[in-house]
Amino acid sequence: MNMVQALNSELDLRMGADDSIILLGEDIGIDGGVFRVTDGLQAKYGQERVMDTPLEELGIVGMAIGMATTGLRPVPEIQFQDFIYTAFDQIVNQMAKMRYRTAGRITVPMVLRTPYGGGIRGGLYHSQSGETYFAHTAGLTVVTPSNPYDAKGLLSSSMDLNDPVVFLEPKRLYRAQKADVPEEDYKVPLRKANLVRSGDDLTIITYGSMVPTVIQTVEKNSLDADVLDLRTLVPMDIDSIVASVKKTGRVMIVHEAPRTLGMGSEISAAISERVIEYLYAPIVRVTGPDTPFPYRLEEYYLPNERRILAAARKILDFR
Amino acid sequence: MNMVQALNSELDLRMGADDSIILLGEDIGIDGGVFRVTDGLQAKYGQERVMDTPLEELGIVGMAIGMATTGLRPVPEIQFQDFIYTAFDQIVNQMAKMRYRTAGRITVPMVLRTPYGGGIRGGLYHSQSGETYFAHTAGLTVVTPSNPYDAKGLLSSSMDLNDPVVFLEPKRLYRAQKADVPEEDYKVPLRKANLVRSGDDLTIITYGSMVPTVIQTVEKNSLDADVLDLRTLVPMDIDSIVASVKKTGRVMIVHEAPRTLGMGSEISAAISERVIEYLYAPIVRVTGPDTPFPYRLEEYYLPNERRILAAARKILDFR
Amino acid sequence: MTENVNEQVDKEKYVRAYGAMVLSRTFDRKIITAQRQGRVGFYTPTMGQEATQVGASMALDKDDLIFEYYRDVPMMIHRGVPMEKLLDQIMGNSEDYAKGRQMPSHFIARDNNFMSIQSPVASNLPLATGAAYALKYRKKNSIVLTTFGDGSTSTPDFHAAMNMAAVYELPLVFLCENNQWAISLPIEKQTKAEIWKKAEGYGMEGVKVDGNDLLATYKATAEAVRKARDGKGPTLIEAVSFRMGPHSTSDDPNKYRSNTVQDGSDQDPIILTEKALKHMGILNDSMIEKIKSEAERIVTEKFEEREKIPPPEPSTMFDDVYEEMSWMVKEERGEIL
Amino acid sequence: MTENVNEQVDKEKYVRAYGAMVLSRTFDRKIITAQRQGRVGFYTPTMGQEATQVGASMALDKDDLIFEYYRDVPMMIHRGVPMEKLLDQIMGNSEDYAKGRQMPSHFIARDNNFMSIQSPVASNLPLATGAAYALKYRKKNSIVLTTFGDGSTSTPDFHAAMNMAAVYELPLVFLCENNQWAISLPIEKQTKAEIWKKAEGYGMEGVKVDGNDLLATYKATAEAVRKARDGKGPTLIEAVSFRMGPHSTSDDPNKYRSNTVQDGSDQDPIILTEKALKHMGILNDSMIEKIKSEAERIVTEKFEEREKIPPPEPSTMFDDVYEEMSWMVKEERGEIL
Ligand SMILES: Cc1ncc(C[n+]2csc(CCOP(=O)(O)OP(=O)(O)O)c2C)c(N)n1
Ligand SMILES: Cc1ncc(C[n+]2csc(CCOP(=O)(O)OP(=O)(O)O)c2C)c(N)n1
Ligand SMILES: [Mg+2]
Ligand SMILES: [Mg+2]
Repeated sequence: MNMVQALNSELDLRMGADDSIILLGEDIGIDGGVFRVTDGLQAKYGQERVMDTPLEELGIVGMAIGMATTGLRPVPEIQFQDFIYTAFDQIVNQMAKMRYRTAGRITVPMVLRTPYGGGIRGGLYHSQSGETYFAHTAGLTVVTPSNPYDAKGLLSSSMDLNDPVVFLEPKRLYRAQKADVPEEDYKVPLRKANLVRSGDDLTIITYGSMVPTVIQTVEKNSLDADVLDLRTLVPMDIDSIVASVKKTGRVMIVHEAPRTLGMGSEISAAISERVIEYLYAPIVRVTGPDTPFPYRLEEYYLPNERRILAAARKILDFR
Repeated sequence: MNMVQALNSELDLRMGADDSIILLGEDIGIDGGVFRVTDGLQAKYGQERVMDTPLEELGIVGMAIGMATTGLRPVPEIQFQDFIYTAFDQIVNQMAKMRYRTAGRITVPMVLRTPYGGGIRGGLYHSQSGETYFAHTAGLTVVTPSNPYDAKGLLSSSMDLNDPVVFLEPKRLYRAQKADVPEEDYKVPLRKANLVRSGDDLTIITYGSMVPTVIQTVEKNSLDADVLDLRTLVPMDIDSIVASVKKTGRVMIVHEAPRTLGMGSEISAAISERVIEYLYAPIVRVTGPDTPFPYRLEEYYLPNERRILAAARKILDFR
Repeated sequence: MTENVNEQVDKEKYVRAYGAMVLSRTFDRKIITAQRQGRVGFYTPTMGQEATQVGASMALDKDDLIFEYYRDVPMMIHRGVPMEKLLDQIMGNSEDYAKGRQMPSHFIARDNNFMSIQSPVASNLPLATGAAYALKYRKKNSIVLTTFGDGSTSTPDFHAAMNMAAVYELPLVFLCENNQWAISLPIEKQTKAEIWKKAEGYGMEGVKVDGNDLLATYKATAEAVRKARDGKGPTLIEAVSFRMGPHSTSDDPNKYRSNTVQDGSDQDPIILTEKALKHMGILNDSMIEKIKSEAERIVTEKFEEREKIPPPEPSTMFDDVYEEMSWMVKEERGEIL
Repeated sequence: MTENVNEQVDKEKYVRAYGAMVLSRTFDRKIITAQRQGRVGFYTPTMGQEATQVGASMALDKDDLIFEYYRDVPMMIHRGVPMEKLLDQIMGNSEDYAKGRQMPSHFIARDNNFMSIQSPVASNLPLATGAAYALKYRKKNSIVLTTFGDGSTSTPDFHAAMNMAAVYELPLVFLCENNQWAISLPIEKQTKAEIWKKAEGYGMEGVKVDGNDLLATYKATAEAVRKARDGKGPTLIEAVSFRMGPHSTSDDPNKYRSNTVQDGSDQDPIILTEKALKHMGILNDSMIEKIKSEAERIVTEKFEEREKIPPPEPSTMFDDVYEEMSWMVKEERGEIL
């Protein structure tokens, strides 16, 4: 299955087993979603459970929160992450804070799915990687898969959680790879990073759409690197990060979001707070630049082999 | 003048000199603003220039952007920063990106003022420090003063800028100090940190409401520390930071916003990317915790002398 | 509307309603005084909206859900939320349902189906649509009521919720408590249309009612509730009253308004209700006296009782961010405590 | 409305209007074909909305400002935006006004007072209110037109802008191009009310017009524009047409709809306009032929010409984030180039 199929398969499985699951979003029903993640589900489960909503992200998210507070387990979709911001008040002030402000009397079990990132020639408004906006918000769990297997297993774990999850789907990878994905339900645990590849010289921390780019670069150039795929961005798996850094003493962080206050800043800060004495070299971030996302020049925006290698050289050659 | 008076004085001066300046917001006119920053201005400049708007932050910010694209220089107010998020799409996708998406053909000179931070017993929704949400957004300049003099001078520079500024006012300091503030217009430069105090053992980087707390702690305990008040959070003054870190080799960052992806993470990452070899100790962040902001227990939320000292000891005693 | 609501309900129901109004007013006065004395941090008085809220509350069943706003004390009292819990919230003490985390006036009473309050106005409305959807989906007989002010009709959330409710024909009653002010902004500057007329733009029925008239509000709400329960979709009710007090204890209305309604004057909903119920032979002066002095006694007693309760333990501040505490919060707790 | 618009304008005006419609349709066909051939990345065809847009455009003056949306090619052509610049935008080449930064269909033509396009639908509307406020404040004689689709009426931005415009009585015309679909969602599921009726809930005038009728749209817009210019406030116009093509080149409408209007059929606004103008004695067959073949020639020629223009220099990607480049961007530029 590719990632779209893996996600679709998980939604299908869970909806079949649990009638408290409701999908809602723009064009997710009869059209099956603009990326086809919900394809066929309305035909199977009906319009009541796979809702083609009006064009209001604020309403979609707010309505889902209301459902979640009253016993349902909604899985809303925002068509592109770039369009989530009219719902941002609902996300920050309602979804993230309901458990806290009611001392657990009301909870919001929901998975807010949305495709993010560049690489599909989407320009400023169909390419954003806004994970920071969610990751900075206490109360949210932020998850992003990097391959079809993880996508299905992480979605499954997210749907089990009794807290709100922002589930970021790297749209560039939707159809990029096929993998063996079990038909049945299985879990990939939250709050656990995946050590994708093991090495001694260097730790590369990444997630989502950048994972394949990093792996290819590492393999092609025979870098002897630990590659950590975070999977859950918040709360991130600090133990795995620290263990790897203690081993290698050299760290690179790769993501597509703009650098300033991108995930890389938190990872870097958390590392130097804990284990700076293990570091042989600066922690280097390879990221998108602090500009909006350009259309025609997007290949310059996205981190690539050349930039990862340049950073690796800088780190490995240090002192 | 206290900070409220300093801000009021600058708005008054500039409005008197330039009829393209329009203020708009909730309760800013006849009521003078819930914190009185715009007191008396509607009586002086009329309802057309000091607009009491309907209750819609999205409309306030969107309208201001539209004004700015057509020759005015609006200064909208959001009553509490906590309520800015319904306007977040306008901020991220319009205000921040207009210059870029039009290649400079349309620009957005505006200053979006809003009080932020805790310390006034406001609980979850009247105490937030959301600077990360703005600082992560390319195209925005994020400014925050820590005293009446800077407040006036930074507001003046912000109103001169041909780009959108998010001007965050630490509400706890509104009336906390009186200072000698010139009646006339003057500038405190943007993108420049202020070395508030000079020392050799330690660099403490902070801004906004935490500056007085840091200074008091440093003075009371005779810490031999550089204290840097960032003033502009983005683009921050990396040169001053690096210069100080090279001198002291020991860094603490203090802010009230939650730790994960707070400004401290970017400052820490930027330092360890550049001058890790100068560091004798881990970079330590003293911040608000990753929880919503509690009402009754807010004094536990805010960084205080005890926590700053504990961090200083940890840094100074390292190895 | 053919049935005569007046005849449906017995006297006791009205006496209880009036009692809740008086208790709420007494509570208001007490808290405002306590705030001036520094014994309470903040409060948004309800004075002037008692008839609206209690009238609406009378139309609800026990299982109906309410997505309320910060000015709904009369409704909470009428629905049986213990006065203790209101006070615990205002004081933010260790027995507060929400562990003292929220500012005063941000009540929650899940047991009475009050779904908790946020500060950003009207952002409860979209949640109400979701809850109403859930009730409809589960084929429950309950409905949802959501309340908000006149100023709140300008928000994005109002628009989003109204449209969703209409499109999905939800069992939902929107009760706009038009007290004619949003802090310092009078309703004429908030919008150029009458609020009840906004319903039509969503294909929804809109109703305007005198929110100072307990019986009229009850009747109008009962009708909307019946419609919702019968699967006939949502209604917007505009209940017009007047905010007699300041916006909150932080606010000085003298800065912006000259017209007011005095506590106890003959435009005061409590006085108006007294008159109406006396006219109907339901209340008399001695009952009124008794209800009022009983209210005084309860509020004073309870206030002093709850004031003695200590604040929450500092460690509680770190709970309930997630079901399972994150390592960051654990670490931060360690640094702070 | 007493004046007869038909008589006010001369034949040439209509011929030019029809010419813009044909040129736009020809452009649409060309770009769709080019997209299939991989010569263009993406496009949102305008087919079906030509009469609406050109009719509205006819009512505007040169100095009026337009906060447009992504489907407004006919209006841009009618207002004289050079075809070269439309193509440069679609190709994102180095001569694009916006340096190839935006996806195709996100035009800007500041010289013709088109104020640029964002993707989040309807978020141009609040900006339009601000611009209209500026014009009013400066006592200009110009007005603002803002355009958007039927789906866009559900957004927060629509609500915010409509309310602001009404409250401040702005010189602003809201033109809702109701093409009956928002991607796959038909208008009946978008809202339970007619769009023009939404105006009343803001205290604004709402008007419904047949958006396939060039003259009717012109007339309705002219009336709204006159009102705005005379300081009589905003109007919402609902112009009903039909989205003949797919939502965009990425979309397959066969998945969700069976009813369509065929290019060239007698429900097609171009055919309808031809009929009307022939009937009025303004057009004849040979003129039509000439206009069409001329359009073909221009579009083909220009397309080939602009296709040869190279992409922007990579370094341009780092400009225009701020007036003065930040050190972060400088540093990142250094790493990337
Ligand atoms: C989104 C948002 N903006 C601003 C505020 C600040 N504020 C609190 S109440 C209020 C006025 C609300 O007026 P209305 O809706 O009429 O309710 P009322 O207080 O009159 O009962 C304002 C502006 C807020 N709480 N939320
Ligand atoms: C806020 C937002 N949500 C979703 C989208 C994705 N999207 C692009 S166009 C569109 C439909 C718009 O429909 P309508 O307003 O009727 O305009 P039309 O395309 O029919 O001309 C959607 C959902 C978007 N661009 N912006
Ligand atoms: Mg009100
Ligand atoms: Mg449409």
